[in-house]
Order: sequence, then C-alpha cells, then structure tokens
Amino acid sequence: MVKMKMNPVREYFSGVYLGLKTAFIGMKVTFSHLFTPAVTIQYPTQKMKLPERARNRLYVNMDDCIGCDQCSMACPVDCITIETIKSTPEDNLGVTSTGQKKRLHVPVFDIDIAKCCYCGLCVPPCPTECIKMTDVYEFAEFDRHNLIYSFATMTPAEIETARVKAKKMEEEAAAKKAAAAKAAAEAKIAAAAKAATAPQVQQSAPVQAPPPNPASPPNDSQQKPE
Amino acid sequence: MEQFLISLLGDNIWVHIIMGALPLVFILPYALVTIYLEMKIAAHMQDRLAYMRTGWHGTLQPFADILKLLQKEDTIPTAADKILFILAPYIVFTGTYAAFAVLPFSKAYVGSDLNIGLFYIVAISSLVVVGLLMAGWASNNKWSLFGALRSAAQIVSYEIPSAFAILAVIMITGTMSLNGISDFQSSGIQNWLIFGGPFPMGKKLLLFPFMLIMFVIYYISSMAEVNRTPFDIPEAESELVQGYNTEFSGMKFAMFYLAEYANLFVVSAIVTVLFFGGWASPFGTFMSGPGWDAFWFITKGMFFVCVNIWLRWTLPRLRVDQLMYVSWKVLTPFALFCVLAIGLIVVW
Amino acid sequence: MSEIITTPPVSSTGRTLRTEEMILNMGPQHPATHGVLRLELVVDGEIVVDVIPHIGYLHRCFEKHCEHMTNYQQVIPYTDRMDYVASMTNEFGFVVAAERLLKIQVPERVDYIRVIMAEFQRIASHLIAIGTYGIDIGAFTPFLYCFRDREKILDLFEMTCGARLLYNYMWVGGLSHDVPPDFIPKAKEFCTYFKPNIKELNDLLTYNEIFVKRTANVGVLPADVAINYGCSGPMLRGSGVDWDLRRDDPYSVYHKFDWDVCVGKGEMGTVGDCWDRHIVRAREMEQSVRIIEQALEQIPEGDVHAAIPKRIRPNPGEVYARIESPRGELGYYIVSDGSATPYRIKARSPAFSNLSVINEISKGAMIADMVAIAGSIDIVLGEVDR
Amino acid sequence: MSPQEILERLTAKFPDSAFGIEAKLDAPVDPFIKVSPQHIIEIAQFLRDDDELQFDFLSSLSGIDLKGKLGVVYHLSSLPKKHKIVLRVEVPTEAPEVQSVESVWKTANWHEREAFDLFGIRFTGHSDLRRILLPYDWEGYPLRKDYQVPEFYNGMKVPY
Repeated sequence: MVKMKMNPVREYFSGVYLGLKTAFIGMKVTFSHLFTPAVTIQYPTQKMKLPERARNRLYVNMDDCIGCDQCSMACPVDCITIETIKSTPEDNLGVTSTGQKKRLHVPVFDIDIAKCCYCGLCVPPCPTECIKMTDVYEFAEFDRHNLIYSFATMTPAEIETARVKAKKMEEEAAAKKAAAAKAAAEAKIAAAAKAATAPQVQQSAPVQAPPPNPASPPNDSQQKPE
Repeated sequence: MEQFLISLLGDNIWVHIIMGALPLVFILPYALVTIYLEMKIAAHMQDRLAYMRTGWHGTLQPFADILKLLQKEDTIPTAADKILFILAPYIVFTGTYAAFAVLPFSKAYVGSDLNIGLFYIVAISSLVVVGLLMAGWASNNKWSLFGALRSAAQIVSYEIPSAFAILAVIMITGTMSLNGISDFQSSGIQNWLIFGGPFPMGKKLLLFPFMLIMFVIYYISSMAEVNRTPFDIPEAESELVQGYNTEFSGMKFAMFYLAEYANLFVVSAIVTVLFFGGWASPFGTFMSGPGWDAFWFITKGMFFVCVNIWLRWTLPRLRVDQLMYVSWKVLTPFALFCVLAIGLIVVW
Repeated sequence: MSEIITTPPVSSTGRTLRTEEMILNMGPQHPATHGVLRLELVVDGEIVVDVIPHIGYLHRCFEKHCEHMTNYQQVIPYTDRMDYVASMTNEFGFVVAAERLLKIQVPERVDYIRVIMAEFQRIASHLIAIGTYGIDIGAFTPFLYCFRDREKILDLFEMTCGARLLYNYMWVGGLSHDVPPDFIPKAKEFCTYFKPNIKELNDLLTYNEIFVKRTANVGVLPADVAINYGCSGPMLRGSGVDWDLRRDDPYSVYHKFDWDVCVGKGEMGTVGDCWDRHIVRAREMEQSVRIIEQALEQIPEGDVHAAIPKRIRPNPGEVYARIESPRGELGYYIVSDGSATPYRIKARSPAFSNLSVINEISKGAMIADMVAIAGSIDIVLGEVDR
Repeated sequence: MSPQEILERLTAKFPDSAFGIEAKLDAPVDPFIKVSPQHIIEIAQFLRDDDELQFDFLSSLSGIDLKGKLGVVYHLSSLPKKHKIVLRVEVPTEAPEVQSVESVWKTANWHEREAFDLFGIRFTGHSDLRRILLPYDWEGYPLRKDYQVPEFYNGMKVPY
C-alpha cells in the first residue's frame, strides 16, 4: 500500500535501484554457495546410511512361518498370497524360534513386491515375527513376473504328499463327521422321545470338523480332528 | 595472419576458407568448455556436484552429450513446414557465426577487420531473429510460435539500448573497427573505456560513471539478445516448455544449442572490446604480443560468460511485458541520457 | 492442402471463440502444472481470456478403495498417497477423524509427537511449494536449497518410521513407533540450522525485485471471493483472512503453544496477490519452527501404543473432522455402519477447492502469470484428484 | 452457537413442514439437520446471510449412498462466528434431483460436480454439470453401492 502512494518518479528510480540491489544480494548468496561443499553424494558408488527402522523389501523367514495368514489380512493392497495344508499328527513340522508349534504346511507364500506399498502393516500382526522389512532397496527387474517373490520352501513332491495326507485326513474326518451326524440324527430320533438330551448331542457335532481357523491360538489344538 | 597465410599458400581461395573456418576451431572447444563450466558452476552454486562420471570430474561429459545428440533420431513433425524447419537452425547458427568474422582475437588475428565492424555485428546478429521466427512458425506448435514471437520482439527491442551503448563508444574512439577500439584502449588497465579511456584525469573521472552505466546497459541488453535468464522468456521452460526449440531434436537442436553458446561468447567479446580493452593486456606492454593478446581476449570473454552463467542461476525470469518495460522505459532513456552526456564530455 | 474451417472452435464450457482468440492447452504434460493438470486456456495473444481446468488425470479412486478395506487401519497408507508431499498431515487428519468417531483419547505424548511431525511436514511441504514456485518464476537455485533442507526433515522422518515419503506413521489411537532416543536432539539441531536458511531463501527469492514484479498484483484474490470459493490455508490467509484451524477449531495439543497466524498484508502490491500467498508460506515455516521448538521442550514421557485398539469397530454414525494441512482445510467425512469396514469416506482436500478459484483470479492475466498463479495455489494433483 | 440454537433459529424462519427440517441432534458424534432437497437453496441463502448465523464457508459437500436413497451432506462453518453445522438432504435413487447451492457458495461448483460424477446426483440450477474426476465418457456412478465395475472401457479390459 505504501508503494502505491509513492511518487511515480521516485517509484521508477527506486524500482531500478531495487532491481540492481536485489540482484546483487542474490548474486552474493549464490556466490557464497560456490565454495560450500556439495550435499549430494554419488549414489551407486556411495550410499547413504539407512536408519535401523528403514522399511524396504519384505523378507519372510519360512522357518518361523506358521501360515496363520495374519500378514495377508493386514495388507491393504493384497500383495501377499498364502496357501496352507493341514498337517497330520504324525508330521513333525518343528517349532518356530519363539517356541510355537507349527501345524500347517505352507506350500505357497508369494509376495508381489511390485504391488507392495511398503506400509509395514504386515509386520506387527505376525505372531512369530517372521515377516519383516529389510534394508534392501535395489531390486529392479526387467520382467515384472520376477517381482513376485516365492518364499515357500516346499518341493512339489512334498506338497503332493502333504496334500494327499491332508485329503485323507479330511476324508476320515468327514467320515467321522458323517458318523457323528448319523449318530446325532439317530439321537435326534431318540430325542423325539427324550427331548431333554438332544441339544447336547447336537452341540458336539460341529466340533468334529472345525473350519480351518488360521488365526486360532495354539490352545485350541484339542479341536484338531484326530 | 591473413598476410602470413597468403605468403605461405599464395593468394587463393583456400586462404579465405581457412580464415573463415578458424572461428569454428575456436567455437567447438569453447562450447564444450562452456557447457561444462555452466553445469559445474550451476551445480556448485546449488550445493551439488554435477557431472562426475565421464572422465575426471566428468570432463568428458560434453563430448558424450554431443555424441548423444549426433546419434539421436532427427524427427520432423508431420505437420511442420519442412523446408523452414530444416533451414531454421542453420540460419540461426549462420547469424551467430558471421559475427565471429570481425572479432579481434588478437591484434594479428581478425577474420576481417572491417572499418564498420560494430555496425556489421549489430546488423548480422539480427539475422538470428529470422531463424528463430522460422523455427517457431515451422514447428506448427502454439508454444513454439509464442516463443518465436517473444524472441523477435525481445531481440528487436534490446538492439536499441545496446546500439546506444555502442554509439557512445564510437563517439569516444572515433572508429567502428573492433581492432581499432581495442588498440585505442591498449597500454594499461587505466586506459580501458570502462575507466574513462586514455584521457586526462578530469575527463576520465567525468566519463567513468557514464561508462559504467553504459556497461551495465550493454551487458543487460546483451543478455537479452542471447535469450539467457532473466531474459530467457522465449524458451522459458516453465511457461513455454522450450519455446521455439520444443520440436527440434538431434543435430538440429544441437545447432540451436551451439548457436546460443556461440552467441554468448560474441556478446561477451563485444563487452570486452567496448569496455575492457579487447585483446589489450591490463599491464601495458607487459604480457602482450599476438599469443598473449588472444589469451587476454579469451580470458576476458570467458569471464563475462561466467558472470552470465552466475546471473542465470541466480535470478528469476521477467514477464514479457516487464521485459519490454525494462528495455523501453529503463534502458533506452538511461542510454539516451548517457549518450548525450558522453557526447558533451567528449566534445568538451 | 488444409481444409478451410468454417465453424469457429468452441471451448469445453461451450464458449464460442472469437477470431483473435485461440485455445492453448497447458498440460496435462506441462512443466508448470505440478503434475497432470490440464488448463484449457482461451488466449487472445498473450492475454488469458478464460481458463477451464480439467482434472482427474490422477484419480485413483481413494474413496472407492476405502469402502473395500477390511479395517480402518488399512486406509492410512491410502491417505498417505493423496497429498504425497505432506503425508503426515493426511494421516493426522484421518486419525483425528477416526478417533473422534471411536471416541478414543490418545496419550499426551502421542499428541505431541503428532504435532511435531505435522509441523515438520508443513515445513517440508512449504519448502517444496516455495522451491517449485521459484522454478515457475524461472529461478532454479532456490529450489535445490529447499530440497536440501527438506531432505534433512525426511531424514528425521526416516529415522522415526522408516520411510521417507509415505510414512504410515500415525495409527488410529497411537503411532507405529515411538521416536528414537536421538530424535529430539537432532530435531533441535535442525531448528537451529534451518532458521538462517529461511532468511537466505528470502534474500535470494522472496525479496528479489524481479520475483516481486512477477508476483505482486498478480492473481489478486479478494477475501470475500476466497471465502465464497472455499479457499483455505495459505491461500485464504494470503487474502488477509485471519483463519487457521489450528487456532480456530483446535485439535490435538495446538492450544498449548505460542505462535502467530501469518496473514497477507499486501506489502508489495495488493492484499491477496501471489506474493502474499508466497510470503505467508515463508513466514509459516518460521512459526512451525517455533511450535516445534516448544513442543520439543514440553514433550512428556509415556507410551505411544496405549490406546491402539485391536479391532476398530466404531458405532454407527458419522463424523467430519478437519485439520490444517499445509494447503488448507483437510477434512475427512467418515460414515460408519457399525462394521469394521468404513461405509463411506470422503476426503475434503484443500487443493481441490483452492484450485476451483483459478478461473476467477486469472482472467486478464498473461500466460506467464498463469504459471505464477497456478504455482501460488500450491496444488498437489494427488490430492485434487484423489 | 450450538447446533440446538441453530436449529431453533432455522425452524423459526422456516416453520412450514415443506422445508422438511428434521434434526438428528442425538446422532452419534456429529449432529445433522435434514432438510428438503427442494428448498435447500432458500435455507442455504438464509444460513449464509443471517447476521446471527453467517455460515459463509462451505467446508465440504459430499454425496452418500444410503441404500435406496442418495444423500447430499453439507458441512458448513462460519468464519466470523466459529460455529459449524451439518445439513443433509435425501433423495430417491431413481430421481436424484437436488437444488444446486452454487449460487450461494461457489465451492459447491466443483463439489457438486464431484457428487454428480461419483453418485449421479443431479443438481438443478448448476452452471456446468460435467464429470470432473472420471473421464467424460465414463458410464455409471462408481460410488453407488450397487455399482458394477465394467468389463471394458473404450475397448480396454478394465481390471487388466
């Protein structure tokens, strides 16, 4: 506002003066920077030190994975694909480093790292801390299919046997369930006469074959079909 | 030099071709050095490193750049006016190159010591405008056309103050020959026209402020003539993408590029000749002679090129109407006044 | 060769062009549009007669995505990507809204850390705004000085949460990590380092006469127009309206700090011109440093994970919470139907409303002014298009 | 002013049931006032120009699919008075017509275009109701809950 009221002649000369003056101020600033050391580094040969918490490429330690699917559910972009096969009691899959017993075969554990948004949401839910973000950030590929990382360690033969076993076990469980259902039905017929006992029998039926609950804590192992 | 060549080869066409090609021998290494310098100065002003990989501190990078430009596909837009499009870069370069004919690199080497040298430069550098207009029109791109029109308006307007500055020097020295003007200022730094020329003390003191203003005016308008920041509105990359050279690629773009840098040296050389003694050594007869003369001329020229680079990476860009304002309402009146004052002082 | 065109061209809004006018497409690929904005300019020579913005080139269906998330936590990485130069404040807005919906009170330490992060983010965002504005006007060097300082802020962020751009740091009810032990000394160090740099930046750019001439009296936005168009942030304050949500609709712990709201005063030209908007941003950086310094002094000890709910399942209801992002009023309208999935999330992005005023303020300007005006609005297309 | 007082002032001005003023002040978290889509412009005009209310700032205008109905939600705030209120109109999905408030708050111009784009709500009296975020030739209104993702868009397979 002050400028607007200025005498036009004065404004003209002050404009010329200010133009030169501020140009010189600017030149002074840039000149002083001519002799300060550069802040950039030469990237592929020199690298910045990454902090401890750096979130980059995902890594899964399959030895510890219990196939619980928690990371896959936490992922906002659905880049983690996990398939599991139930193990039979005679398979000993070992324990994780945190001492948890593994109960599921994990034939497929794929992370599409091209989809991954490095948000880190999959890390905290993992009960065994087997999925984590590493500090590797240079993994460009020429083919995007190479960016689908397969972490599963099972060989096709192992998968096949596990599948067959699981199927067998399932069939057995189904047979048992059918038998139980039959028994229940019979019981129901019996209950027509004795109505009081029926609900207890019905309750026991679904326990035989619970849906595979991936998030189930270890203490529900009694429910595992025998 | 010409005499020497004539005595060596006889008076035939080859002598003149060699004489004509000599500036080219200068321009190419000069352009490489300046591209390198510009990138390095800019980077260090911005706390960066710039080229570091090709050769020691990236010294070979300009060669790599030239190689890249040579290999690039030379595209011509389908809707372009083909003849004009192909011709434009060469006309721009010709205009710039022709100015080298009269630059006195040393007392012994002047392509052609015209007695109307300055007049010739003012005239021939306007040829660039034709080339730029052709480039802008032929591209068949609205942005290019804007760039070309702005460029034409800009160069034509800034010829006026720069011509006034030249006029003042001509009034003092009484010659238009660039060699003659340099000769006028020889024998020591105190005789340079920026410090009032070889006159008695009183006259020098009177002339000094006006010559300083004239120098600033000429320097500013020379920046405008070569389309450099803060006057780079014809190619203003944030407004017009790249102005008239948006559609050019490969060697055609390289020609524009080369012409820009060559032109940069031309105007810096003229500043040197007009105000800073041209090839004259600052120490009188010490360190003078044909070789030293060329050394001083190129050093002084490069100094102003560097100042230009420095300014470019410091200042923002003017708007097109402000550009006209600066030319017509600031530089021209000041130049007129200074011409009057200098004329009175010289007569007195 | 070419056909003779008998019908005059018509602009997208149905304006029939006069003979001397022509349509000039600025964008979607243009250096000055800061992304993929297309401005359809009707120009008469260098003079702009009409501006028709076309947006949506960067539309990534943020709102549709949100409706398909399995919980509220998963929305946060998506909010990061809206305004990708100020991700922290985007998260901040979302968690403020979600916590208001869930009626969670976060621990005080969380609030302090959030404020520190948001203010650092404001500085970083304004540095980009000022730096790119310099490029728009033709000065390249300030841009790199700005980026140099911004990198230092990003280093602080990376140290804290592991990412430099898209943080996913603020979670509903808390934070993903507490700040590392050496964060506070480093943040203080940055504040002392940064203050002289603002002055240097002003010397080099803000008070440069060419810059002043390019921006003062250009794109003047009067206060009443600004309010009517829903402009907010530096855009509104540049027009002299003293309105800052951090003070006028307080959230988090902003009421505990002593700082000033910067408004444009028309020092170089008219109130509400591009220079005013620029200087408001430059001064806000100083104020943000003030807030950070106080917050670093006062920050209490405590746990940052205390209130993070295991399952976020708000009651049916809706909430609109707004915060002051670097660009203005960032609001989230969240509707919950009682399930874990958000029913509807709408983000009221400040740049969207700020950009809508461009036609109003740029009529009669020159093409070069268009660049100055578009730059002074400080749009981030990721946020405009969502 | 509290939402209750605002509501009282509003009902005092528009007592007629045609205006459809209906308050949901006990709604969880944010209270809102429902009004009739045919009279929103008069109410908006009053809210902006009344000396006591002075709602000069339209924060946000959002469409919402209410399963069977479409809604438009107006978040208003007042810069001088520093109070806020939420208005809502509801229209049937088959004939979603709402009066445009563009003439009251210019902010509504683009926000209404967005609601039109994503929900297909038609704002009568809008000066330039074109799609804004989606391509001009997009079909359907994606934020409606019954929206089916098209298989092809201009010959391109959509979920590629």
